[in-house]
Amino acid sequence: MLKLEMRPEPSKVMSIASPLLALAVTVAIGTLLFVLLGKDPVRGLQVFFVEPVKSGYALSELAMKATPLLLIALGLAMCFRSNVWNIGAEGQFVVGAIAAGGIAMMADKETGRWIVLVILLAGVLGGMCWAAIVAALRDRFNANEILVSLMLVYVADMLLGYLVYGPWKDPAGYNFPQTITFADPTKIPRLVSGFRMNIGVLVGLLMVGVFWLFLFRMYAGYQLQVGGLASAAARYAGFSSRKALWIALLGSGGMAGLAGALEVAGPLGQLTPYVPAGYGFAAIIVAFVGRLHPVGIVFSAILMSMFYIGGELAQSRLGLPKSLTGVFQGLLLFTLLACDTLITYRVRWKKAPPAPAAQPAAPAAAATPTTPAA
Amino acid sequence: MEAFALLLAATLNAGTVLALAALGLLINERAGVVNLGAEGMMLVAAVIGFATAVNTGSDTLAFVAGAAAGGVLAAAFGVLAIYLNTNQVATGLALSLFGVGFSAFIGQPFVQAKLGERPRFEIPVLADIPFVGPAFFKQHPMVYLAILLTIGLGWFLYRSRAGLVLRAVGESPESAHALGYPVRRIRMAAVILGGALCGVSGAYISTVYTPLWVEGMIAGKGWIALALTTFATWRPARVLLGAYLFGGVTMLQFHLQGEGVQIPSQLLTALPYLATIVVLVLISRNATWIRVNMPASLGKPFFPGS
Amino acid sequence: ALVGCGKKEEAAPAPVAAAPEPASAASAAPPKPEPLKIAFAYVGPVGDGGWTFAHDNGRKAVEKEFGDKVVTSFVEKVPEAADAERVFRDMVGQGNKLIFGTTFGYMEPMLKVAADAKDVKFEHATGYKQAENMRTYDSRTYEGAYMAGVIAGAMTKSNTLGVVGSIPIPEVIRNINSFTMGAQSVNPKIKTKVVWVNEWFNPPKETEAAQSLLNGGADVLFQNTDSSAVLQTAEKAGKYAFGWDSDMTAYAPKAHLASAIINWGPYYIKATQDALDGKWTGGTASWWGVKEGTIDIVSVNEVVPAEIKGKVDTIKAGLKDGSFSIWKGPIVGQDGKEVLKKDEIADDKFLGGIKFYVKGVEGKVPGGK
Amino acid sequence: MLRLELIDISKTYPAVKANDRVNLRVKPGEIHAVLGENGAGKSTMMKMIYGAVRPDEGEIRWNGQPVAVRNPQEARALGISMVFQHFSLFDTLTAAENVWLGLDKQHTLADITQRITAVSREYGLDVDPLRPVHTLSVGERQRVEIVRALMTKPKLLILDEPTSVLTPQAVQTLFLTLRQLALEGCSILYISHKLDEIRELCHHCTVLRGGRVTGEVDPRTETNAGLSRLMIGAEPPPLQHKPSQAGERVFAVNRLNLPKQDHFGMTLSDIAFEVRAGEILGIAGVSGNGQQELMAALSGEDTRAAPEAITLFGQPIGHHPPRRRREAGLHFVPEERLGRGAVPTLSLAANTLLTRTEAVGRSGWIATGQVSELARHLIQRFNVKAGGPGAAAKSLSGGNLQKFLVGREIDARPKLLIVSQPTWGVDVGAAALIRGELLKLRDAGCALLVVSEELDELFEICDRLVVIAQGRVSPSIPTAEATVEQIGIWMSGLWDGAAPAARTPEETSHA
Ligand SMILES: Nc1ncnc2c1ncn2[C@@H]1O[C@H](COP(=O)(O)OP(=O)(O)OP(=O)(O)O)[C@@H](O)[C@H]1O
Ligand SMILES: Nc1ncnc2c1ncn2[C@@H]1O[C@H](COP(=O)(O)OP(=O)(O)OP(=O)(O)O)[C@@H](O)[C@H]1O
Ligand SMILES: [Mg+2]
Ligand SMILES: [Mg+2]
Repeated sequence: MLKLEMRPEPSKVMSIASPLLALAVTVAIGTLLFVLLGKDPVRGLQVFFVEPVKSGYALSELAMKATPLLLIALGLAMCFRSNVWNIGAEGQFVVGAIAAGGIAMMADKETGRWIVLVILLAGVLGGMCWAAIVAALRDRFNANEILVSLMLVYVADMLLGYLVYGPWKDPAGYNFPQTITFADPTKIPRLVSGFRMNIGVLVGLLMVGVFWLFLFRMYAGYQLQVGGLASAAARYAGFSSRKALWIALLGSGGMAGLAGALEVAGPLGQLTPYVPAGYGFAAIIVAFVGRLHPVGIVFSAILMSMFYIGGELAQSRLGLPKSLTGVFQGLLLFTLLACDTLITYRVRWKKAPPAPAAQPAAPAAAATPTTPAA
Repeated sequence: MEAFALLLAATLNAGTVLALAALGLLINERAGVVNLGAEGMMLVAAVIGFATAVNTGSDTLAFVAGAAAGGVLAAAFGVLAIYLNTNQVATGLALSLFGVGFSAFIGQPFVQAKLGERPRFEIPVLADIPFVGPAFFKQHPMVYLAILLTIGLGWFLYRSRAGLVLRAVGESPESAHALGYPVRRIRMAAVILGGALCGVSGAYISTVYTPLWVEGMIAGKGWIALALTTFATWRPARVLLGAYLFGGVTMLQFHLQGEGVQIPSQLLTALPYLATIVVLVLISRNATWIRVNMPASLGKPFFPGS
Repeated sequence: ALVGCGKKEEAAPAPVAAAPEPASAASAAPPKPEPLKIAFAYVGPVGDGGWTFAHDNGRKAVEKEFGDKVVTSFVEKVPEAADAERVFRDMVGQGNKLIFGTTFGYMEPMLKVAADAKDVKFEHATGYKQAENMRTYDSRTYEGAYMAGVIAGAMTKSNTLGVVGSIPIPEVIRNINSFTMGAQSVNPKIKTKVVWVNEWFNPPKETEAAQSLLNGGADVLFQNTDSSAVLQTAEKAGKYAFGWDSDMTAYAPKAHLASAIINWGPYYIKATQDALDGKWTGGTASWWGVKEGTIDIVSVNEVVPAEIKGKVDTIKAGLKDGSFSIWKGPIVGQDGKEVLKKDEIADDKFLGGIKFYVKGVEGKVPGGK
Repeated sequence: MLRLELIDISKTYPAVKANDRVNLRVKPGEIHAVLGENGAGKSTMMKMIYGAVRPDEGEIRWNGQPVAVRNPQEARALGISMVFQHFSLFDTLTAAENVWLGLDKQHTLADITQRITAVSREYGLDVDPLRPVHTLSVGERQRVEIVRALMTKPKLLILDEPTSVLTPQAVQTLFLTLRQLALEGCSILYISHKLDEIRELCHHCTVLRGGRVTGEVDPRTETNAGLSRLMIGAEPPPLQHKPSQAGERVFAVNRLNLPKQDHFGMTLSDIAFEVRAGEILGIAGVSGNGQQELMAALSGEDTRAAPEAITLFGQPIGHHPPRRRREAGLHFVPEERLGRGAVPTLSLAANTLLTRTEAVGRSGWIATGQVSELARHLIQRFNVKAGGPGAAAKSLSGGNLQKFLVGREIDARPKLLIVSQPTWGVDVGAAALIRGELLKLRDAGCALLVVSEELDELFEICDRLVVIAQGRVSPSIPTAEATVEQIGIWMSGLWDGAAPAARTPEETSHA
């Protein structure tokens, strides 16, 4: 039977090969699925992997879709690395959007462009506040952050609902649940005219650098990760776990809030009940697929967006249902997780339990590299 | 009075849905495994259960099919999380994502399908007692089964040897392994059982609770069930009570709206979630209580070194 | 160039399938007028059994009516957020010349895309903003609600009706009011309880809301949500309810009193015809109802007394020929103030901005002052 | 006929050949020692006998019959029981439940509870079946393990390093029990690397080195030196131990009282001692008597102590967190290497950053080059066998990692170095090196505080000794004046002036 065996050291080769292998397996399953559904598999794959990148416009859309995922996932990666399980980024996204929207509503045509900065800042603060509730309850009462952050997603949705149906409703909007459309100066500047892609993309890439530096070059980032990897070591070194908790949650909440602000002041231009679009949850997967590494997350955010956009295209091009996107994303994540096992373990063919008499030892075992012994 | 009895009855029914799934999740969490895929498993089970009920006309078969579907998905999760040592949180989320998509995908033909006439249940004689009857004795058998299941699970965990082994595996897989218990196989069995119960709950929702199939119809109940286990500090009776409480708050908010209470409906809708947070905080304040009841290896992979 | 005619030997596209591949279609077929490409963006899954399902039936009606003169495709579950704009642009990019956006939330994105794609015709459901190449359409769902109310008023024993409300927008509030007014027209003692679930579509929640209305004494339910959950809850409890958007008799043969349905087909066929004929003009708003055949009440249960059925038929006929108006004064608001004076007939602007409950509806409009 | 015979058994782990064609012959009623340094393969061999690990090749014979022991249940069915080196108990379960889990099905819990009482009376092993394990002391926990093993009426009992958690007196009690068992015909496999114990107790001894059998002797006729030669191939080089020149008072603990943080802990009461420059103070004691709590309070991992209870150069530091204490010159090496002293998955270079922040700039920027340089320097200076600064901490063997960690702190030029279990689980060569380094540091004028459960080690390197028992600390005694017997008695909490409240520790109650 097949047995897993711990590698003496994680394999460098596999850590690069594993995502490729996972993608290959997903593509293989996808091809099979297309064939079963009676669709041309080449065309199917093209819709998912070529069309989303085939033109400047397509690329701009891809970047647009990937930006919130990237931003949120960066924050979550830091959070998960410090062993804090914030799975309520969606709620922080929404509250960030609410805060940003609140500021944007105050602007009028005359307002200066500086308002954009205030809006983004408000988004960050909004997300942080929502995450701070989680941090405070965890810190003070030891309440499980997974559940609290998750429950707060629903509460954030309701808060948004309350505002857009109530006090913030556009008076000229026929009682529809939406705020006024924000004045022009609040619009997030676009990068290329005609394309929706805005400076959020640059902010995202900048944050990749910031997070990379923070995690791998800053002492605070190091402390955070030590806390996540070995809490006893962090205590021994004197790294505060409370500080780590707060940094992780505020950081990831702030990033989710920033994404929310970019979304409402960017493509949306107003608050509606439909601000929550599931980015907060999808970003969890993006973070893991990117192996909690800022650079990896860039790729996984793009890949995830390709699935989303491909899912839309597959409907209009091939008549495939939207649900296929979820199936694909789930499969990709499954295979990726499975393939990642190969980084720290190797698969070995082992005979069933030995009979009473002697069995020759697996010859390969003797040839394996040994770690330096004392 | 009558209205109150009915509110109670509705509460029990709403709580049962959650209790079934949460009791299942409690089993696998007692063995040390967190499966965040509950929502996905319930959805797939809901559509499979519904399809079975449509095609066979039997609710019982629907529950069985739902359980099987939940079990199969849980097994897939188990292979990854238990045998391949993948991160349990990520794997569970992947399962949810997959389940949402997959159920919608295979469920397309059943969207407009309808079930045969829904039977009504009442326990003769008892159902006619004023107040008590409508409140407690006109329920689907599953409501009583959930209570029995809770009692049974309590007995199993705290009185039987197998239950002790299960708790031991969740407490210290290393020790259990050293004593010769097949840790991973036990965890696998617990995960599959947990998935099966989530499946029963999913099938119950699509065949009895809201007898229809539409995409995404579980609508977050899986997540609530997950919250309930922590909420109940992994004790079966508390899971049931927590489920009733949650069901009660849910029904109450509609009840209050119906009575024209002047509170924004969004606040009322958020009430169950806020209640969860409050109770969670109250429970978690007592760290010892959590430590004694929480499976110590919860969420941590175990890989036998031999 | 938009006009296509003549019969071809090829079969019409399969009903649910989307557009055949543009490339292969172009190369395989002999030169002929290109079919009109029509795209639909749906907010829900086609399988919701409610709103989106009804729109998709409209799309199928178009396919049936025009055969291979048209090619339709759709994208479902398009979020009412940033994604919508991309979907519309892609629809334009794919060569669609007539695009339907079937939910309110697509208003702003459609406006934006319409401004950049002047040669494409945009149709937006339930919105209030138009452009030269974008117009709006809606259905007078309140007419169906009113007729359902008439039946409900006659069938209730407790004089308490229950409504499961989705999202408190004017349309839904108008429906609740109309339903209540219909009921009061046969039974002045009627009270209506309302429970909001704050979602269009959440079957378990709808079930729970319905259950709590029943518990609270309502014996006939009505809903403005998208699933059949409310109806089925009534069936289980041995009470009555209505189908909404599409005919839901099959879900609950006993409880089902009637279905207030929307039939988007006629409007979609007309819009397509307009486009094919080159008569399509933007900037207008259509609000169709019983008169135009988009609203109807169907499958009235046998338990409904013949007298009431007759009354419903009279109302329907009145709506059809314009001799009957539902929103005709005197109409008194919840607070007892008259909102429409005697014999005053509400205009569409009035109807479009309803934010109050009429007398007899209990509770408060969410978000209202 | 032999009770147990292993013939040419081999077991290979990915990185090492843990057992290489070993042979073992155990007679009925024999107490058979298995001796070997760390990592020699003793535990692996025992686990194979107990079915917890499967041999790659070779044959096991039980009462002359070849058997395949595929899992511990089968082993127990044969009559083999084992007490693990690392306890296999479940904290939240009661003693009875723990015992029950180690037995096979047929009994009821009530049954077990009764039998525990009977067995514990028979062998003088006091166990309260209804207490949850987390409320038990380490000694009590071991008794639960032993009772669990005895309940199966074993024909072969395997004990893996049972005495590391016992006082010398408790060891004697255990020996009585074992001898009684042997007389009843039970064979005992006894693993230890404590030579005196083996010579005292065992009838026969198999010595392992590097996974191979290097000798079989009768320990009663051997000297420690002879056994040591068999075990490591040589005698360890003797340490250079110059007499100390104690200087100023560096560190003082006075009236340190700390309530325990949970059931699992120990309350510290009224602890007082001081350490001077240029001397090593040793803290002896059986594990679980408050060492962990004391170390946490001294290192700053636990800052609940009153500020003046702990002073460094006269400054109260009881409230200071670890980093402030390090800045003041207090460095600490914990006993757990992996997970506390080092982050297993991080590189050696990254692990230097836990306590060494020279490479961290004011802005919090890490100069990675400097970090690697430090790691390279430590590897070289302390002769650490490792793949380089980039090697993950967990890839190092225990002894090498310990050298690295002790080196990391020594290299920081501490004014006070606190070391917990400096050579725990470290092979003899590395142990000698570490002890030598500690002495060098002392000679350079540093104050050292060493906590160890190995009396031999303390006697070897310390200038003065105190004993910790039941969360209290004895007065200090110069090592030269101390005897093992006296320290042993003190380890039970019985020293002159020990607070009257100090109840008789359970470890000795059945003596
Ligand atoms: N079926 C078996 N055959 C042989 N040995 C077994 C068997 N089951 C368990 N064992 C032994 O018992 C020990 C403890 O079981 P362990 O926990 O490893 O089982 P597991 O690996 O969880 O089971 P699985 O076979 O499902 O992977 C194992 O190390 C193995 O040596
Ligand atoms: N599960 C395992 N996986 C890989 N290597 C192992 C495993 N268990 C033991 N080893 C290695 O096998 C060798 C023998 O280990 P073993 O535990 O048998 O030694 P030991 O003689 O009991 O030592 P100690 O005195 O420290 O208990 C060591 O090098 C050890 O690192
Ligand atoms: Mg060892
Ligand atoms: Mg050992």
